[in-house]
Amino acid sequence: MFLAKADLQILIDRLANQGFEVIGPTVSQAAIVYDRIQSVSELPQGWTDRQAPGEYRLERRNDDELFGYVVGPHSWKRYLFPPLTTLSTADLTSNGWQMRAADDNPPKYAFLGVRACELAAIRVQDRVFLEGAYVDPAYQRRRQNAFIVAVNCTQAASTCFCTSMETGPRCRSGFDLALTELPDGFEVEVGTPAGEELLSQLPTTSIAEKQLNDAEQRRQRAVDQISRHMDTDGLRDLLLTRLNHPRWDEVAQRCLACTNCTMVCPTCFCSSVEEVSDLEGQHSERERRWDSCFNLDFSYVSGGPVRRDIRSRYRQWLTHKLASWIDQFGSSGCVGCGRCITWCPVGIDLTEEVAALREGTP
Amino acid sequence: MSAKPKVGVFKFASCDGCQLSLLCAEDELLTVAGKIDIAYFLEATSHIDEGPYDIALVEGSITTPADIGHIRDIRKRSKYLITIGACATAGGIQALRNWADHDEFLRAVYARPEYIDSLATSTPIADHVPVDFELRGCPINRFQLVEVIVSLVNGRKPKTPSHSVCLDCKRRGNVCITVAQGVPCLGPVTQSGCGAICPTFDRGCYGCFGPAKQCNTGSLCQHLLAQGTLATELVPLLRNFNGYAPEFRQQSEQLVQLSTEVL
Amino acid sequence: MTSPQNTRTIKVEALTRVEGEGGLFVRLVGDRIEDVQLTIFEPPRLFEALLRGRKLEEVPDITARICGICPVAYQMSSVHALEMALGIEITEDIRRLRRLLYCGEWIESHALHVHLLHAPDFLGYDSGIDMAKDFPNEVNRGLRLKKHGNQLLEMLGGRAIHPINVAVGGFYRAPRRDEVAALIPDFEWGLQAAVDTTRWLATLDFPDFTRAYDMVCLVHPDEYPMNEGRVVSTTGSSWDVRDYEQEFHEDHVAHSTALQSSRGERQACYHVGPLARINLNRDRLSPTARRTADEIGFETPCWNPFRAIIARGLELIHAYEETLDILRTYRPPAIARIKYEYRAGQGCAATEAPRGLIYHRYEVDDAGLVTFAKIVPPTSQNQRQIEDDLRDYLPHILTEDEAATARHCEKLVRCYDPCISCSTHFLKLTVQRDG
Amino acid sequence: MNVTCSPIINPWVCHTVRIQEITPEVADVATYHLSFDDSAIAAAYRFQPGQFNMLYLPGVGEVPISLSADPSSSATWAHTVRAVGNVTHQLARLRVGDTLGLRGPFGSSWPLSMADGHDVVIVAGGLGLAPLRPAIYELLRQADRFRSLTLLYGSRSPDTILFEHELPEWSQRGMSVQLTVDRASPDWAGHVGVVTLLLDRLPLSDPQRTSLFMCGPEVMMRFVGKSALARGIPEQHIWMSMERNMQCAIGLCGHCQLGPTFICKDGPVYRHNQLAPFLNVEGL
Ligand SMILES: Cc1cc2nc3c(=O)[nH]c(=O)nc-3n(C[C@H](O)[C@H](O)[C@H](O)COP(=O)(O)OP(=O)(O)OC[C@H]3O[C@@H](n4cnc5c(N)ncnc54)[C@H](O)[C@@H]3O)c2cc1C
Ligand code: SF4
Ligand code: SF4
Ligand code: SF4
Repeated sequence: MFLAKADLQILIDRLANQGFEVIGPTVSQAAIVYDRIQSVSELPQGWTDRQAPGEYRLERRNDDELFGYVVGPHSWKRYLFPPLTTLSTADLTSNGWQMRAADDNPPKYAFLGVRACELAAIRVQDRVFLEGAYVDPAYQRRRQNAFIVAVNCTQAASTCFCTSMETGPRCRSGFDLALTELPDGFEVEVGTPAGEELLSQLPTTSIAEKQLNDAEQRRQRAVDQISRHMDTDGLRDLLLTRLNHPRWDEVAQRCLACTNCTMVCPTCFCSSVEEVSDLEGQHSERERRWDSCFNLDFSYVSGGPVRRDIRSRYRQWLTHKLASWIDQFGSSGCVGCGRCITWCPVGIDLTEEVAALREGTP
Repeated sequence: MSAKPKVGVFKFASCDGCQLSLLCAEDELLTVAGKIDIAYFLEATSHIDEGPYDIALVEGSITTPADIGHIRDIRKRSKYLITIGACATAGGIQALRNWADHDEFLRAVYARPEYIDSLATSTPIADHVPVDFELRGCPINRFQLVEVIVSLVNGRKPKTPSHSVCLDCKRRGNVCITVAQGVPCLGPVTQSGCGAICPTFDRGCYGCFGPAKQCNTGSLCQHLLAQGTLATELVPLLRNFNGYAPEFRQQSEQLVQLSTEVL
Repeated sequence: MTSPQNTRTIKVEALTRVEGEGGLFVRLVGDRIEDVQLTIFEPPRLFEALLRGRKLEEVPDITARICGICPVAYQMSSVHALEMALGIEITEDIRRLRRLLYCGEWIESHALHVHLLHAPDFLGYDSGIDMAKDFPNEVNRGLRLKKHGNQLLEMLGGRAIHPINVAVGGFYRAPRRDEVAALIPDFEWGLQAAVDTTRWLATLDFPDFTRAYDMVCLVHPDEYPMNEGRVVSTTGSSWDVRDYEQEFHEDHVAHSTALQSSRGERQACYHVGPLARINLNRDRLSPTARRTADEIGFETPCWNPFRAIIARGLELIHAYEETLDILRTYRPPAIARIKYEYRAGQGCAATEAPRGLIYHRYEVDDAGLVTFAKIVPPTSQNQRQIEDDLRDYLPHILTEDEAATARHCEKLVRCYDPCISCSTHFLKLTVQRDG
Repeated sequence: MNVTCSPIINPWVCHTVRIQEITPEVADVATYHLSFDDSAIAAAYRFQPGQFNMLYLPGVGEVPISLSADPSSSATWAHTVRAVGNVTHQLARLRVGDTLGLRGPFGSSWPLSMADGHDVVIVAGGLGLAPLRPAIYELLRQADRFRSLTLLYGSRSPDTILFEHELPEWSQRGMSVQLTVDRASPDWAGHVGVVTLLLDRLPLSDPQRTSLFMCGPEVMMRFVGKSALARGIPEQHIWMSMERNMQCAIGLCGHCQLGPTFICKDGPVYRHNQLAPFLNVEGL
């Protein structure tokens, strides 16, 4: 189906009318971030991004495409797995401590502009939070109501390597609706009955052959632009048997253990739970906060941290992401979005690290 | 600790901002004051108790010969000594004199420098007496201060997070300003505690909470130099409120050496 | 030489409820006052020296650290002075945001001093915390007002102590409209609360003590002075800020208090602070502040230093009302920070810190580095005045009970809300501890 | 995009438990006997030897602690805890009647049935005896299923021997109990040295049909594992219990990873060969 550019606002309005809080790309602090939007005018129209290891620049396009860029520093995990979540509360009563689940009434989210690698990342987090022995209620509440409007990439950044991870750039499943941007509108694909239902309320027309071809060409352009590659062949075994490879020492010289890579990664899910209590000792809350395996105290046990140096922490991150994840959740923890490469302040590139780890003997 | 621990608040060379943080905890002040016996706090009360103290909060750095005796005396009279703020934990901004000609500094400010009795260095409290806990920041975070006091009152060991400013910055949803705008930022090597306010206001962190544990300042500086930041910009960035903290000090001295070698 | 029997000394080893550490030393021979010294044991931190060679952008961050109670005063004075050196004209929007920030500091500082530091003197308590037992409403109101000041500083400056958002040329980031609007309800409550506080302050018992002061502050044709104006004295003279140093001098004297300020040929002492401001600017107070001043019968010019506490109350009202005005009409400015090129030059500025006039002068080179800095904080200007006041006040209060005398002296010192850390950069250390 | 999920049962929320009894054990170690306030929960609560609970002291924090008493008891549940940090010290300050929070049980257990017909050797170091005690009760109860039962227990010094008063009874009921201490006191007549030495000296009639369960400091387990392998005990019959920082106990926080596993769900009890490649890697 074809949706005219001018009618995208109707899609946003429809979602809002159905009680969704629409989250989409918008420009803030010199980057494209995901924030609440009400109007098409808040989208980064005519903007694009240039990305390289440790570098991101927002630049003007010479057209006014609405989705003419790739992924930025935010990911949808910010909404599904918020940086701060109150899990439970405890109150001291005459009957001792009484614990209960914290009130949690998240909005119904509609995500506009989810890319293929991000669909894959959401899928990865679903396996973590929903498909194990225990379900995380906070994630579940946000996830089960989320409406997803995907957007197919029509270009790639130098840091993208979704083709290596087989997650993109084409959106294949995991969306309610998927758009491919054309000069005057969108090719719309339906992924679910809910998507179908919403689409039926929009002023769409059937799509012309030429437009279909154009859309396909644009999607192919993204594929063609992908230059980065990670060889995943036998990667799990390779990494888990090269735990003493000299490359870990080398990367530890550069890594700041600053946590940026884990914060921007759409699949990283590590957290810590902290006590937030009143001064009188009558009321306390358990607050879950994003944490990172790069932190020294992350592995603290009485007696001291287990991962005492940056080398062991970088190794934990990379081996978890690319190897142990497969044992734990049945897929790689990396979807090839390239965020950790761009947003590493010193430009450490995991694909380069993997290549180096393949070299030499363990 | 006894029912109501005696707390003393002491000051050396400093701006008073850190002890003021306690008075700035408006919502908590009276509750906290009810749990402790404020035995010595010149800024807040005329009631003076010579101790001994269960908890001593020490602000400021050591800059005069008299300070040395005074801090030793406080240490003797205190069970648990906490240094508060960058002056006390790292020497503060006044530690810039440590790299300068002190007499020339005195002459620059005073018409009659001979009246001034001050040391050539500004040094952290821990260089002079054992310190039980350090609360970082220029100024400290008042919530951390309240948390530390309440922990001690309840017989717990105080804890403050040791991770980098970046973690808080990203939790807040900020965009990294180094990566997106090329602005040098010390966030990756600075200990959290402020809530990442500078990047939230579109400016680089200048490290006022001091070096994070195991921070890799060398790598950050090398990268910034490679990206075109000048050593002459990096040195003052490292040499400010926590400039004399070992990790920042070593790095700035290396940079100075590097740039003089180049010249 | 007088025999030791006739010599008495009255000492306040450590002044309390003031910012920074200092003491008081009085030597009497018989009933004659031999010497009065406000002694300072604050070690010098040498700011003017360490500023040299620093990038001018760092100056507001570094000078803020002179004082944790009034960092904004240092930031405002330094950016204005540097902007003069660079030839930057700031926009009206930036100017208003700066006033807003200053209001935050005035509210924070005045609310603290009035409720927690000075009121206990009038009511006979050791501290505001002790006073809270019998005056819970007043102390809690004070804490709430103080908190508003802090909230304003945090919203606009990033944090209350040593704000991080002040830049040469403006602000690193202008606040969003929603951030600004969120404060309005609290400030509406606070305006009324500030009026209540001032009414309450007016009911305190004031010593009957007046002096013929030379009071000095900024005067601006159409606003209550904060960030700019001419330097004006109650004696009728006035100066352009650029001529400040020709009239006002700093001397490094041999006894404990060095580098005091004095005025003119005669090296006379002068008085800066809220009383000076009210005396010279009453008709530019905000409407509610003016109305309250009339209602409580606050007469100006007021020459009783103890009544400065009421002047602070009135300024609190003013700051609230001005804040509300700015908050309500706020629109994010198109430019938050004005771009500039480096050039060699010098600039100076005087602004009104909560405690009074503060003066900065800098010289910068064409690489943007500071080559010279001079900073004159309010307390150094008041220091000689305080000693002079004490000399005059002592005969009224001298009794055998030295502790009581000392308490009276301290109460007078606190009228100036002295900020000793500020003055440190020029005060001497050694204390003459006995006669 | 709707995803179908199981109904929300919140695994983060603790039940209220009450301290019924506190048994001081050795210096800084006590056993806390807890009961649930809600009898329905008590009735439903079952655990296997080797599993642990999260104990929660509001305002202080939550920590993983093994269950240390008889799994067949259904009135109270015991935890033997050493005061080492904030939560455990605060726990040590509580009295009988005080309440706290509890979630659990979590984790894997000692697979006693896999030792059917075997010589069973239990090796414990220090507080490591606590998570093994429920297994010992179970083994003693079903003693006829096993060829022999041996406990090798190493303690720092004679006065830190845990459950000392119970040891004679265990011996009486047919378990060979051997003790060793790192540092002897003048009146100590027993072995001195690391617990591995006891294992090295233990006669094994049929190593192939021997099962070994161990818990103690990681270095101890590394050496015991080596020694057991050297003595011919097959890898798949050697079991160990591990510890790491734990924030959630339900596989969601990432803290307790060890190699490719999560200690909270794949452990704490592991078969030796699950961990063998990782045990000698520093900082995993
Ligand atoms: C599966 C398992 C079973 C355990 N069983 C027992 C037992 O039966 N008896 C016993 O005394 N101890 C046991 N421990 C260790 C116990 O959890 C720690 O001693 C306890 O967490 C220390 O908490 P703290 O707050 O007192 O110490 P602190 O040193 O203040 O620790 C702060 C925080 O770090 C984490 N932490 C510290 N040490 C450990 C540790 N060793 N393991 C996991 N997290 C840690 C916790 O989150 C703790 O709250 C067990 C640990 C695990 C993982
Ligand atoms: S590891 Fe890096 S490339 Fe992979 S999903 Fe995470 S951020 Fe993207
Ligand atoms: S890899 Fe880069 S982003 Fe990640 S912790 Fe290291 S320095 Fe930070
Ligand atoms: S971001 Fe850095 S400089 Fe700014 S307040 Fe925080 S620690 Fe201080």
